[in-house]
Amino acid sequence: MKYSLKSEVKEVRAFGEDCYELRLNCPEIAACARPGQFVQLKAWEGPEPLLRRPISIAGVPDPDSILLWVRRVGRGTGLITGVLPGDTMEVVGPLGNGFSPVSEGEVVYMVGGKLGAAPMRFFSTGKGLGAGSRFFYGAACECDLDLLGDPVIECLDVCVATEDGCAGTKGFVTEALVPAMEEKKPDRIVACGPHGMLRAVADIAEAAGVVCEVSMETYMSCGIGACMGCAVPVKEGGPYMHACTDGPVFDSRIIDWEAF
Amino acid sequence: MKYSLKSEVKEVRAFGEDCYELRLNCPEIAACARPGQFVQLKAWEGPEPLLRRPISIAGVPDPDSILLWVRRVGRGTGLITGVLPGDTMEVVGPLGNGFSPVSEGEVVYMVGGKLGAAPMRFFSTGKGLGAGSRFFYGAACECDLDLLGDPVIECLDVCVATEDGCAGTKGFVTEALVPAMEEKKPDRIVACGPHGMLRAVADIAEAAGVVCEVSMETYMSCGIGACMGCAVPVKEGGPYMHACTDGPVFDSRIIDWEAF
Amino acid sequence: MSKVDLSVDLGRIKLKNPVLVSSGTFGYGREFGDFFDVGRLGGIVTKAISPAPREGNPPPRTIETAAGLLNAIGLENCGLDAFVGEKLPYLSGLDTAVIVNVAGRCEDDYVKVVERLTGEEGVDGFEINISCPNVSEGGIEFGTCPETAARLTAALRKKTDKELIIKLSPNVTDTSLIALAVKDAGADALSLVNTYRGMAIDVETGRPVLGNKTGGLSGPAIKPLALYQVYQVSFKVNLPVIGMGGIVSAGDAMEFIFAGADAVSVGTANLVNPASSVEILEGIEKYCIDRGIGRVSDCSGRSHKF
Amino acid sequence: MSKVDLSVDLGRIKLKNPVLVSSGTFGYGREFGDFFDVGRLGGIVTKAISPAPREGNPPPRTIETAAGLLNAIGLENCGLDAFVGEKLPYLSGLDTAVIVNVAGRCEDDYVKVVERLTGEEGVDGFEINISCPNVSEGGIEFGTCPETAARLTAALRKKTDKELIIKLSPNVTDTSLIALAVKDAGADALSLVNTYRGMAIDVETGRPVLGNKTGGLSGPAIKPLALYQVYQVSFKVNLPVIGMGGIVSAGDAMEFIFAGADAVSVGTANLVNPASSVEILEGIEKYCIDRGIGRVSDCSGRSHKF
Ligand SMILES: Cc1cc2nc3c(=O)[nH]c(=O)nc-3n(C[C@H](O)[C@H](O)[C@H](O)COP(=O)(O)OP(=O)(O)OC[C@H]3O[C@@H](n4cnc5c(N)ncnc54)[C@H](O)[C@@H]3O)c2cc1C
Ligand SMILES: Cc1cc2nc3c(=O)[nH]c(=O)nc-3n(C[C@H](O)[C@H](O)[C@H](O)COP(=O)(O)OP(=O)(O)OC[C@H]3O[C@@H](n4cnc5c(N)ncnc54)[C@H](O)[C@@H]3O)c2cc1C
Ligand SMILES: Cc1cc2nc3c(=O)[nH]c(=O)nc-3n(C[C@H](O)[C@H](O)[C@H](O)COP(=O)(O)O)c2cc1C
Ligand SMILES: Cc1cc2nc3c(=O)[nH]c(=O)nc-3n(C[C@H](O)[C@H](O)[C@H](O)COP(=O)(O)O)c2cc1C
Ligand code: FES
Ligand code: FES
Repeated sequence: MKYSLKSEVKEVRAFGEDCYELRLNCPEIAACARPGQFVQLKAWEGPEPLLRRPISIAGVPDPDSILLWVRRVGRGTGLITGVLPGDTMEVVGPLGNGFSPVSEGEVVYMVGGKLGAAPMRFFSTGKGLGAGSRFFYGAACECDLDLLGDPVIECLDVCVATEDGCAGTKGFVTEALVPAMEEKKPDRIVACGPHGMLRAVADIAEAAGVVCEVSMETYMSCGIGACMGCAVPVKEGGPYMHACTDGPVFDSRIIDWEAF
Repeated sequence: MKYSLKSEVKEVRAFGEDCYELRLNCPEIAACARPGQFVQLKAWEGPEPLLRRPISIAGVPDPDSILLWVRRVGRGTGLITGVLPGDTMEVVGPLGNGFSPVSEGEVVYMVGGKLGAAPMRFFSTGKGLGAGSRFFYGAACECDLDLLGDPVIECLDVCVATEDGCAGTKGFVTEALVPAMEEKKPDRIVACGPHGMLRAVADIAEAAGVVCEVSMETYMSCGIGACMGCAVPVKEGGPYMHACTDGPVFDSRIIDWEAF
Repeated sequence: MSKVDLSVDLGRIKLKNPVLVSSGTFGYGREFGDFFDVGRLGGIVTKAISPAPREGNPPPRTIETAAGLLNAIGLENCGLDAFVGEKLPYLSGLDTAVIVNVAGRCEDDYVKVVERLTGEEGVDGFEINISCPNVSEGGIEFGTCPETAARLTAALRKKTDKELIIKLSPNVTDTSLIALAVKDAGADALSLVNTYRGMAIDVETGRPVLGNKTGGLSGPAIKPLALYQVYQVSFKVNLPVIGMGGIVSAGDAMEFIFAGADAVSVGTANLVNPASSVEILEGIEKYCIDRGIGRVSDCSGRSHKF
Repeated sequence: MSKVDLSVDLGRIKLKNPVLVSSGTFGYGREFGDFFDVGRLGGIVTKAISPAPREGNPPPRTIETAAGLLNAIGLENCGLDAFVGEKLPYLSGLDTAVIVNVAGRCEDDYVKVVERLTGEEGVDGFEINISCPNVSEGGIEFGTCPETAARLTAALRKKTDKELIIKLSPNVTDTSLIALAVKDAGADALSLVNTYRGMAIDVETGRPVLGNKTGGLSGPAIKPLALYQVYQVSFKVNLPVIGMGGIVSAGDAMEFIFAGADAVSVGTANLVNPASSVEILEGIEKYCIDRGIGRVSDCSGRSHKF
């Protein structure tokens, strides 16, 4: 079931550079949201900007709420992060397929680049994750490290890589992932982040013969499978699949990375 | 000289129903503004709404500031009245011709309907107004009476008419103007307000043989004489004059009221 | 029972109310079932159906512009067989008119779809898309030449007794010439408008943003243009008109009806707010009640009286 | 000295930079003198001039739409004599190209204006408005038929050796056909686009809002449509193009240049922010400097390479 609701903003908290944590009151969505799913948000009146903005669900902190991590990158996210507690926002969700459920004891390497950490946070709260599961976090610089203070993230076995080397491994998150894979292969990799990162992670997984699920960010219009706008080039099951219904989570092996 | 400036909002004060008094810091405009002139305001980013909004100058309370009275009627005025002290706003002005200067000792009846009182307020601060000058204020109901508390208006000889009869004469402002005209004819009438009111005032003035200047509100685009959009049908000097350059103040006799 | 008669007459079919949803913006109906009872609508126009499945254009396929949306989906659709097998059963079960939007590369393509579907009970009519700006062959060529449009209409008319609506392109010098031609060839109604040819360019690279390079513009940005088309064509051509282009509110819908539309269709707004169409329907009813209008169809064409 | 070569070549004239201001949105130049040194612009295109003064359409003449502006000014202008006597002296004194936009009801009208002004030193060229949607005769009829447009162009070519720019209407099936016709008839450059036919309707009464009932749409809403026209026409027709339609920022201007425009023209934006044009000029220069582009004209048409 999907819902289209007006939802009250319960909490707004700035973190890192240009990032905001929002807690929205929407029990209906909280009740059925799965990790990897997203919502479509509108926090303004009128036709400018026209479309809602897709944002991953970062968690369900209590039965009434969903948690979102939003980076202010343009007009839409500027308006979304400009809300105050007590304001209302239009929310459609939960949308998309989400990651495959965790099987009991499954060891999963979660890889998140910047705010790609949001769905990872939600994923990590799932029951049954096996010991040895780890969270690989790719950051650009110091200010991206703020989110490691999140109480859910703090409980994970976190492995950090920073592009400027200010913390953890210096370089991309794959620099941290490769040695870990050599040490111990997980049952699955799940990843969310910039396109280049996803592709690199997919290569590593494929080379190691490990199943890898990636959450793809594409330009979206409706988010509900109505417009066919969110085509993702795939190698199996058509020249294209659709990020908002077949995805945003895809088995990394079917993505046609070249065609993107 | 006209200016296009970013101007800081110094004060915002709500009054009446849906009305706001704004004090903007713009010394350049304050230095040369004349009563009856207006400014074009933009208090938002982006193309929605597209055009600036024309607002009369209600006064120059100090050499650095202009005073505006704005009623929230739609999107544009909603955004304009939603600003906070410290915000900036884009201002073009002063625009339009303004009322003719006051000659020493000239007795003027100033007629304002609702926020048509704004240019009257400014006009009344001009030097040389003769004894016997009066301000006729047309209000709909109690909440419109708030602006009579304004320190400049308070000093005037005010004559109020309210449509619901809650104060002063019951009815339109002309109900108050007619007996006053019978009592004593002024040297000039100046008026600003709804179209119907202006037309009625013009008729009274014409019947009494008194010069009458009306400030016309038309739909405006540029406000600076560039687009020819603000046509006002006139009986002399063309089929049309332009509210933003030839007006907004016109001799009431030249207006072609039928053609509006 | 509503106090307002909302029904509208489109020639061979009558809709219970004037609100349709536009092809390509409402999937095959089911996508909206979570949000409201889609059977409340006056009608549903499906995504374009072609004889064989079409894969559509490379991404990106949509991009926002000022108050508008550019799209170049490229008529991706499941094809005739899958439509009948997988989509039609759901649509047939709804208490609303089902109009199949038909796309083709050549006359034969259109004929195939209409021929096959005219016998399906669940199908109430056809909207012939001769105006898609986003495919290289077919589509828009049929929409720019009166003779070609008329020939196609006549061919389809022979194949079906069901409602035959021709969806016109606004990208022509005079839409009413095409409208007159298809009327004479047997069309029952007109849909106005499809999208306007447009494009977006990446300011960093100079590269066209859409995978297809160019696309079609929809949404509030085009409303004044679409209103004009409806106003002109409904004045010159005596055929029912389904008006669309940037309708996002009941007020917008009423403006189209005043301009001369008999029914209206909600497109891009569905993508922004999935319940737009039914909210617009409720708004139209309220508009009429508030103003003592007993029959919405009495409003159609009122703008022509001025 | 700027590090960027901003000059552009329009055939018979060279502009010192690619930023013009559009006819009807910049008065006769003087209106903007308070806001910036208008001599900094690449060129000024005047309000349309007709042989005799024109009074224009009844009000309302403009109305906002979603990210757009509808206008039906009706070519109000002071006429040829007053232009020469009162407006041209100011314009002549500026260090910028002065292009006179010419409107007419018939061929003779256009010829009269060009014939009279071609000898005026202050006039650098003509932009022939065969595309105004807001007057009942003349204007747009010349813009919809290639033969008529070519005949008019040829007649004017005989009368002047100055820059002859034809301003095309986008309200046609294929703009490039008209473009090719006027090129062969001797035009030096094209202006693309004039406004799109549109209208607004009062939702309370059903009455068309504009005094003229219908009007022309400009502003950000039409930018994707105008970009498309420039992209198509500049690809098919080898003539300098002045691109316009919804330009409000330097980024917008660069997109038109990438699409194939040689120069750009700022219209509606002047009405919103009187200094838009010069801010856009500064923005283009900064864009080039930041990216090491030595000559802005090198960017023209880059989108065609993809
Ligand atoms: C399934 C999904 C989940 C997402 N989850 C999150 C999240 O949890 N937190 C978060 O901060 N962001 C998330 N995003 C990205 C977010 O949707 C975009 O940043 C946002 O739409 C940009 O809107 P804007 O108006 O602020 O920027 P715009 O002004 O529209 O554009 C600013 C920049 O953002 C880029 N952009 C626009 N749309 C997208 C998009 N859909 N994806 C990526 N880049 C885009 C533009 O190309 C441009 O460079 C997600 C996107 C998708 C598709
Ligand atoms: C010279 C001049 C001086 C003015 N001075 C003042 C003033 O001092 N204080 C003040 O509150 N208002 C003043 N106005 C009116 C003010 O400009 C309009 O109320 C405002 O433009 C409406 O914008 P909006 O976006 O809020 O409303 P919109 O959403 O645009 O429209 C809301 C309603 O306002 C009407 N409207 C739109 N534009 C105008 C207009 N230009 N004039 C009248 N009605 C309009 C619309 O038709 C509509 O019914 C003045 C207008 C002019 C022309
Ligand atoms: C994403 C998208 C896909 C569309 N697909 C089709 C289509 O398959 N067939 C068709 O006739 N029109 C199609 N259209 C056009 C719409 O049906 C409609 O005519 C147009 O968008 C104008 O209405 P609007 O502004 O309300 O969206 C599509 C429009 C959009 C936005
Ligand atoms: C108020 C107004 C008046 C106009 N008058 C003329 C005119 O007299 N002659 C002409 O060729 N174009 C005229 N135009 C069209 C503009 O020159 C320009 O082609 C069009 O507005 C598109 O550019 P824009 O979106 O930047 O405004 C006018 C446009 C507006 C908005
Ligand atoms: S965004 Fe519309 S189908 Fe995916
Ligand atoms: S509003 Fe543009 S000329 Fe008056």
